[in-house]
Amino acid sequence: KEDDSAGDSAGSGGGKKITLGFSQVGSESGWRTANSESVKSAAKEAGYTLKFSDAQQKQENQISAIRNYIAQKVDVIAFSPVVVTGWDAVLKEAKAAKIPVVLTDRSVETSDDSLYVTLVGSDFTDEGRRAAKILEKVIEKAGLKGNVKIAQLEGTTGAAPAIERAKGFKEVMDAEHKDDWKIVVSQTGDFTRAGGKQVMAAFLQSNPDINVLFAHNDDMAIGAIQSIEAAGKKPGKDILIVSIDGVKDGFVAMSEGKINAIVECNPLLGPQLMEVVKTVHDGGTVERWIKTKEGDFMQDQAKAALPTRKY
Amino acid sequence: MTTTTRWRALTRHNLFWPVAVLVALLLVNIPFTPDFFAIHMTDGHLYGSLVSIVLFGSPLILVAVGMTLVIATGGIDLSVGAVVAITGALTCSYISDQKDQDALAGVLLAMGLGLLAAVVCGLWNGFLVARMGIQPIIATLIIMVAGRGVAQLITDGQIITINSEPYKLIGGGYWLTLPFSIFVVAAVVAVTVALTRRTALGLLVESVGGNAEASRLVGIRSMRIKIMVYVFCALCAGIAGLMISSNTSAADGNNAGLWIELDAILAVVIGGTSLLGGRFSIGGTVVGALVIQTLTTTIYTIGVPTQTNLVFKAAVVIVVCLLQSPKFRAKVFGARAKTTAPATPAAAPAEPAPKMEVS
Amino acid sequence: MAEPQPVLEMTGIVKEFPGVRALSGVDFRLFPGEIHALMGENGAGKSTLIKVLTGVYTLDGGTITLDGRDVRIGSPLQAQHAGISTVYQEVNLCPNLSVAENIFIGREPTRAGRIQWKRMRKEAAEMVDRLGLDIDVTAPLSSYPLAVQQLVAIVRSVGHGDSDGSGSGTKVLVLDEPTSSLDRDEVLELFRLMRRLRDEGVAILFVSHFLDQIYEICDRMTVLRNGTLVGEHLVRDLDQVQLIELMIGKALDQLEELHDHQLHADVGESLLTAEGLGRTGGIEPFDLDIKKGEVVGLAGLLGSGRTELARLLFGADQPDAGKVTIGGKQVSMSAPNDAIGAGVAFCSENRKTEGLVPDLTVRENIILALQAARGWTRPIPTAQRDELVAKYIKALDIRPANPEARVGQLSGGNQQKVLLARWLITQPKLLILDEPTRGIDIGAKTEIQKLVVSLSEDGMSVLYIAAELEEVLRLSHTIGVLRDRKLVARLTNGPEITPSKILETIASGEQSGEQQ
Amino acid sequence: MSTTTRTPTTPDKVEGGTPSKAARLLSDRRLPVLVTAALFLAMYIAGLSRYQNYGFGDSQVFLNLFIDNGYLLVAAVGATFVILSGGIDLSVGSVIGFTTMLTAWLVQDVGLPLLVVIPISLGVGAFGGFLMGYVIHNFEIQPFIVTLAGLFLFRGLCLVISKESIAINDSAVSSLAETRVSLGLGDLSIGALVALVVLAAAFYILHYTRFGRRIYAIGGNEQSALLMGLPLGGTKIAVYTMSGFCSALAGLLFMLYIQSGDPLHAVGMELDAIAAVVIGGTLLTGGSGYVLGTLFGVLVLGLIKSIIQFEGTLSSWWTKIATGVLLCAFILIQRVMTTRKKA
Ligand SMILES: Nc1ncnc2c1ncn2[C@@H]1O[C@H](COP(=O)(O)OP(=O)(O)OP(=O)(O)O)[C@@H](O)[C@H]1O
Ligand SMILES: Nc1ncnc2c1ncn2[C@@H]1O[C@H](COP(=O)(O)OP(=O)(O)OP(=O)(O)O)[C@@H](O)[C@H]1O
Ligand SMILES: [Mg+2]
Ligand SMILES: [Mg+2]
Repeated sequence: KEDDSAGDSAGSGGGKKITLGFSQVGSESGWRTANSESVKSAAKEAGYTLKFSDAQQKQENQISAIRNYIAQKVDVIAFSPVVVTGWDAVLKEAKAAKIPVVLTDRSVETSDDSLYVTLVGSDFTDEGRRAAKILEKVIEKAGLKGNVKIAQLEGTTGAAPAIERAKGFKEVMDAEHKDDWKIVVSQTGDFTRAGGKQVMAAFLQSNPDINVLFAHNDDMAIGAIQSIEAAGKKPGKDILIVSIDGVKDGFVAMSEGKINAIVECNPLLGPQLMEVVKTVHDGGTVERWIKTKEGDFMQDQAKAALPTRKY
Repeated sequence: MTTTTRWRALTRHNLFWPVAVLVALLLVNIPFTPDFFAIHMTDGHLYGSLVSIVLFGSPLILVAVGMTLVIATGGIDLSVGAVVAITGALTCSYISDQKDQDALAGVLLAMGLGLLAAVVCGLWNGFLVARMGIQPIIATLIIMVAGRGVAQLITDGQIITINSEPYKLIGGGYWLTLPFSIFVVAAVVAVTVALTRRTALGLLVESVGGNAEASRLVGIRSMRIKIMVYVFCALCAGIAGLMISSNTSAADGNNAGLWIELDAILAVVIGGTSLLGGRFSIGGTVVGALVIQTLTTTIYTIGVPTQTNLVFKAAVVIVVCLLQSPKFRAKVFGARAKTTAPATPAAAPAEPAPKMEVS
Repeated sequence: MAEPQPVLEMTGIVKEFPGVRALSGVDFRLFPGEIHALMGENGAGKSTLIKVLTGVYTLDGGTITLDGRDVRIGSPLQAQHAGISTVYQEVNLCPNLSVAENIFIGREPTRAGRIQWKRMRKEAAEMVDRLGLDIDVTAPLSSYPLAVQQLVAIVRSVGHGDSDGSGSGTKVLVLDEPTSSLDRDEVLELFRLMRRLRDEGVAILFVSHFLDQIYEICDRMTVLRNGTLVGEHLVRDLDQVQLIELMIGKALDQLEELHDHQLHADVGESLLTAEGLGRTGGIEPFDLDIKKGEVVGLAGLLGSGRTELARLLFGADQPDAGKVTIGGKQVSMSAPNDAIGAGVAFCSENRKTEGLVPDLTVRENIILALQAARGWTRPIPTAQRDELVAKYIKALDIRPANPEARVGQLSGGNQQKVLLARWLITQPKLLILDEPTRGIDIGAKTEIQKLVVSLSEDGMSVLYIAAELEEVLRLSHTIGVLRDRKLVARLTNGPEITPSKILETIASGEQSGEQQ
Repeated sequence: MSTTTRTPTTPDKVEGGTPSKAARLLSDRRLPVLVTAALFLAMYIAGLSRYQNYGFGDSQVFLNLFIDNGYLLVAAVGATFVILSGGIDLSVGSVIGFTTMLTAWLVQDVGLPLLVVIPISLGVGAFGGFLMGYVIHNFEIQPFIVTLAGLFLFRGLCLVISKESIAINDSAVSSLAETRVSLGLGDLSIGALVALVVLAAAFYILHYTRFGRRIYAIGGNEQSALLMGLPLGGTKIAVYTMSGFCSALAGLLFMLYIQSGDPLHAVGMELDAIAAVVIGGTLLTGGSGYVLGTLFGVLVLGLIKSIIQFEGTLSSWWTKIATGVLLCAFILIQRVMTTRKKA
C-alpha cells in the first residue's frame, strides 16, 4: 500500500523520499505512547515514509520486524530495543544489506560496535543517579533529620528501566550515604498506579516508619500517594517522594505538593531522531550517543513547568 | 469419639482446606507485622491490613465469581482482563469529557456505558462459544488480544486521570467506615448465590457442564445458558474494571487487569470447582480469591525479594493444590490416620453410614 | 466333575465406599473351563467385585489367589498381564479411535516399534467378522450404536489371548452384562464363542440379568445380595424361582402375573403422526401413527434403526424430510425442547453419555427434565421437589434410597431407574423408552413393564424399544418392524403374532401380516 | 425368550450406507487441517497481492516464517502432545524463558561449553515436565493448575538466576545462530531445520508408535483407557515430560534466535502455542487432531504477524485489534467451512 505519496515535496533534497523503519517496544505506558506519537508526527513533518511496528514487548517481534524492514529495503532502521542483548544476528543482516541502524531510548550490547550508528536517548542508570542526587536536595529542603528510611517501588521485575534505575540510585547511595540512608523495603509495583497503590499500602502496614519513597516512575508514585493518604499521612511531608519520568499527572501531583521531586525522562525524541536519520542517510557522521534534553524538577518549578507538559 | 467424627466431617467439607490455607497465610504475617490483625480508625474509616486485603481483593473476587459460572459450564474466559480494561477506559474517558466530573448523573451514565461495553463483549464471547461452537479458550482469546487494543484506542494509549468524587466511591471510597467495594462485592456475591441457588440456574449450569449432550436431551436450552454465563462473567469483569479504575481514579488501557484471568481461574480452582465443568462453589471461589490476595499482600509485607516473588507464589499454589488433593492427603497423612484411629472402621455400624454433609 | 484346583479364588473380599459397604466378606471361586454366573439384584455388588478383581478399585480386605498364588492386582493393566481380560458393564472404549484401534490398542502389531496399520486393520476385520459383524473397522467407534460398541469391547477382550502370541493368553475372561444391548443373533454368536473358549480351558465369569441366558450357558453360579455372599450353586441344582428367591431374599409372588396379562383395549384417538419423517444416513422416510394410550413396540435387529427413529421423533437429531403432528398441531422438530414442549419424553439407551449427569445427585438428576421444562426462573419448591423425588425413589426402588448420592456412584441398574424417574416425573403424553430394561434385574424389570402397562392404561402413549422380542410383544398394541434402517411393517398385536412371525417379517422385509 | 427360534438367515448387515458414511466421518476428522491449510494459502496469496511491491513475494519472506517461528513450532508440537492427551501445559513460555536464561548463564557466566550445556538444559526442561506430570497423575490435580504453578515457578527461577539479561558472545553459539542452509529458493536457519525435524518426529511418534496411539486413547476417554489396561500414569507423565523437553528445545532455539538470555523472554508464549494447536484443528478436550495442523496453526500466527508488519502503518493498539480481528475472521471462516461440510 502506497500512502502519504502526497507529502513527497518535503522529501530530502528533492530526491527520493526517505523510508524509515521504526520498531517500537510496545505501548505499555503513557510514556511509550507519547514516544511513539512523537516519532510519528516528527516523521510526518520531515516528510519521511514511516514504517512503524509495535512489538508488544517481545524481542522476537522486533527481530522479525527488522528482518521485514530489511526485506522491504528501507533506507534507515530505528528501534527502541526491548532488551539490551541478543541483537547481533539481525543487526549483522542489516549491515550486510547496508542499512544504517539508529537506536533510540536505550542502548544494546553488541560484540561489534559498527552494528549501529548512534543512540538517541537517555540513560536509565543516570536517571537513578539523578534521583538520588535530587533526593539529597529534597531532604535538605524538608529539613529531615535522622535516618532516612526509604521505600522503593520498583518497575516490572526484569525490565531494564527497573534494574538500571535501581542500580544508579544505589550507586550514589552507597557512595555518599552509606550510614544515613537505608532502603528498608523494596518491591515491584509493575510500573502501574494500581501496583504502586497496593504495594505502598502493604509497606505502610509492615514499616510504618518509612519517611522517603523512591518510585521508578510517576504512575507508581501517584498510586502510592493514594495509599499514603488513606493511611492518614501526608505525602510530600510525612513521606518525601521522588520519582522518575515527568508525565503530566506527576507534575500535577507535584504542584499540589504531593511529590517532592521528579527526574525527567523525555519521550519526545522524534524531532531529534529525524535529524539524525537525515544525517545518517546523507552519509554524515553523528555522535555515538546523542542525549536527549532532560531536566530535574523540584516542587517550586512544578507550577511553571506544568503548562508545558504535553503527555 | 464425637470430637474425632466431627473433626473428620469438618475436614471433609469442601471449604476446609482453602480456609485452612487462608488462615495459615494470614498467620504467617504475624512475625513480620505484629499488628497485622489490628484495625483502627483513620480519617473516619477503618484501616488495617485485613481491610486492605478485602479492598484490593475485591476486583479479583468479582472476576472470579463470574469465572466460576463460566467454568461450571465447562468453558473458560480469558478475556476478562481485557474487559476490565475496556470498561475502565470507556467509563473514565466519558467522565473526563464532562464539564462537571462530580455530577452523579454523568457518572452513572458513564458507568452504564462501561458496563454496556462489557455486556457486549460477553455477548460476543457467548455467541462464539454457544452459537458457533468455537472452543472457549480460543473464542475468548480473540477479545483478550483485541480488547486491550480497543481499550488503548479509547484512552489514546495514555492513562486517563479523572477527578470525580462519586466515581471514586466504588473502588476507593468508604461507606459506614468500610471500603465501599466490600458492599459491591457482597451484593454481587449475594445476587449470584441467589441467582444460582434460589432459582434453578445453578442446577442447569451444573448440568450443562456435567454432561452437555444429556442436558440437550432433557431440553435444557444450553445455548441460552452459556450465553448468559459469559455475559454474566463479562459483567462481573466490567464491575471489577470500574472498581480498579475508580481505585486509582485513572484508566490504564494497557495494564488494568493484566493477567487477572489467570488469578481468577486459580481462585476458582482453589475454591474447589473443577475446570472440567459441573459442580461449582461460589463460597469456595471467594475464599480462593482471598487466598490469592492474601498471598500477594504477604509477599509485599514479609519482604520477599522481588526476584523470588514468583517462586514464592508457585510454592504456595503447589502446597494449596496438594493439600486439596485427596490422593495426596491419603498418601501423606493416610498412614498416620490409619494408625491413630483403628477403632473407627471397626466400630462402623452395619447400617448405612450417616448422611453425607450437604452444602 | 472332580474338584480341580480353582484358577481364581477370592476370599473375604471387603470394599467400602464412603457411606456404603459394597462388599462385605465375599468369597468367590472360578475354575478353569467353566462359565460361572455372578448373580444378584441391582446394586448387589457384582460390578464392584469385578472391579476389585481387576484392580480398578483397591480392596479394603480379603485376598485374591490366582493359580494358587497370592496376587495383588493394582490396575487393569496388571490384571491383563495376569491373564484376566475384562469387558466392563458400561462400554469402556475410546470413541475417538477407529474400531480396529480399539480392538488392538496397547498391543498393536509392530515391526521394529512401528505400527503395522495394514496388518492391524486386516486382523481386526477378521476378528469382527468372526463375531458375525460386518462393519468398517477404520471408522471411528463413535459412529456405531451402543450394541456394536459392546461387541467391539467383547472382541477386544477375547482377542487378547490369541493375537498376543505370547502363549500365556487369557486365563480368566470377565464379562459384565455383555448381552444387555445385544439381540438374539449376537447373543448366540457370543455364546458360541464363549463355549469355544471354555472348551479351551478359559474360566469365564459372566454377569447377566437374563435368567434364560444363565440357564442356557452357565455351569455354576454365585449369588450376591447386598454385598454379601448368599451361596454358590451348580446351575442345574436350582430352578429359576429358587434363584430369584435367593437373589431378592424373599418368597416370590407377583413375578408371573405379567405373562398372561391382557392388553387393555381403550386406545384413544391419534396423538402423534409422523409423515415422511426421515434423515439421510439415519433412517429412510417413514409414516407412523401413535394413539393415545397405545404402546407401540419397535422390533428389529441390531442397527436396524430403532434408535434413529426414536431420536427423530424426539428432535434429538434433526430430520431432513417430513413433518410431525402432535395433538393436532404440527411441531417443528428442530430440537428436543420442541418435542418436550409437546409432551414427548425420551429415555435414551445410552445412559452414560446421553442420559445422566454423573456428578449431580440422584435428586438433581431426577428433577432435571421437569426443571428444564419449567425454565430456570421457576425452581420447583423444595417441599414439592423432595416429595416427588422420594415418591419415585420408592416407586422404582432406587438403591441406595438417598437422594443426595451422586448418580455416578450408583450401580448400573439403579442409574437406569433414575433415568426413568426423570421422565416419569414430567408426566409426558408420549414416553419413548429406548431399552429401558437394559441392565435391570429381573424384579425391577417386571416392575418397569407393569409400570408401562399402567401408564398406558392411564392414557399415556409409549414407544417401546427392547432387545427382547418377548418383552415388546407382551406390552405393545402395535409393533413396528424395522430392517436396514427402514420401517418395513406395522403389525397389530394379537395371538397370531409370535416372535418367530416377527423374525420372519424382518427377514423377508415385507409386510406378510395384515395391513393396518 | 428361550423359545425364540433361530433367526432365519437374515440378509442382515447394511452394506451400501456404511462405507460412505465412514469415509465421510474419516474425512471429517482431517477436514479442519485441510481447511486451515487452505485458509493459510488464501491468506498468503492475499498478502502477496497487497504487499507485492514491498517484497512480500520474495521466497525468503516465506522461509522467514519458518525462521522466525521455529521455536514456536517446537513448543507447539510439545503442546500438541499434551492437548491430544486431554491436558494442557501453561508452563511452556516460562520454560522457554528459563532455558534461555539457564543456557546463557551456563555458557557465559559459568563458562561451560555449549555441547555440555545443551543436554543439561534439555534435561532440566524435561525433568520439569516430568515433575508436573508426576504431580498431575499421582495426586490427581488438574493440569491447568499444576502447569500454572510451573509457569510461576520457572519464571521465578529465571529471575533468581539473574534479573538482568545475559548476552552470549560464545563463538559456537553465534556461528550456529548465523549458519544458513540454502534451499535454492532461500535460506533456512538451523532453528527452522530443527523445528521441521521435530515436527516429523512428532508425526511419526503419534501415528506409528504405540505410545502415540495411547495418547489419543487417553485423550478420547481417560477412564476407558485405564480400564482397557493402558498404562495411564506412564503415558501421562511421558507426555508432560515430552512437552517440557520440547519447551526446553524451543528455548534453545529461541536462545539461538536472539543469542541472549532474558528473564522476560517468551512471556505468554504458552498462549501462542495453544492457539496454534487449536487453530490447527486439534480439540482442546483431547483425542482428536493432527500435528500437521499445528504446523499450519503456527504458520497462520506467523503470517498474521508478518502481514501486520508489512502493513507498517498501524499504531500500537491497532496492531492488537488487527491481530484479534484477523484471528477471529480466521477462526470463524474455519468453523463455518468445517460445519457446512458436515451437514
Ligand atoms: N464409586 C462408587 N462410589 C460409591 N459407591 C459406589 C461406587 N460404585 C458402586 N457403589 C455402590 O456399591 C454398590 C454395589 O454396586 P455395583 O455396581 O457393584 O452393583 P451391581 O451388582 O453391579 O448392580 P447392577 O446390576 O445394577 O449393575 C451400590 O450400592 C453402589 O451404589
Ligand atoms: N452391521 C451393523 N451392525 C450394527 N449396526 C450397524 C451395522 N451397520 C450399520 N450400523 C449402524 O446402525 C446404526 C443405526 O442403528 P440404531 O442405533 O438406530 O439401531 P437400533 O436398532 O436402535 O440398534 P440398537 O439395538 O443397537 O439400539 C447406524 O448408524 C449404523 O451406523
Ligand atoms: Mg453392575
Ligand atoms: Mg438402539
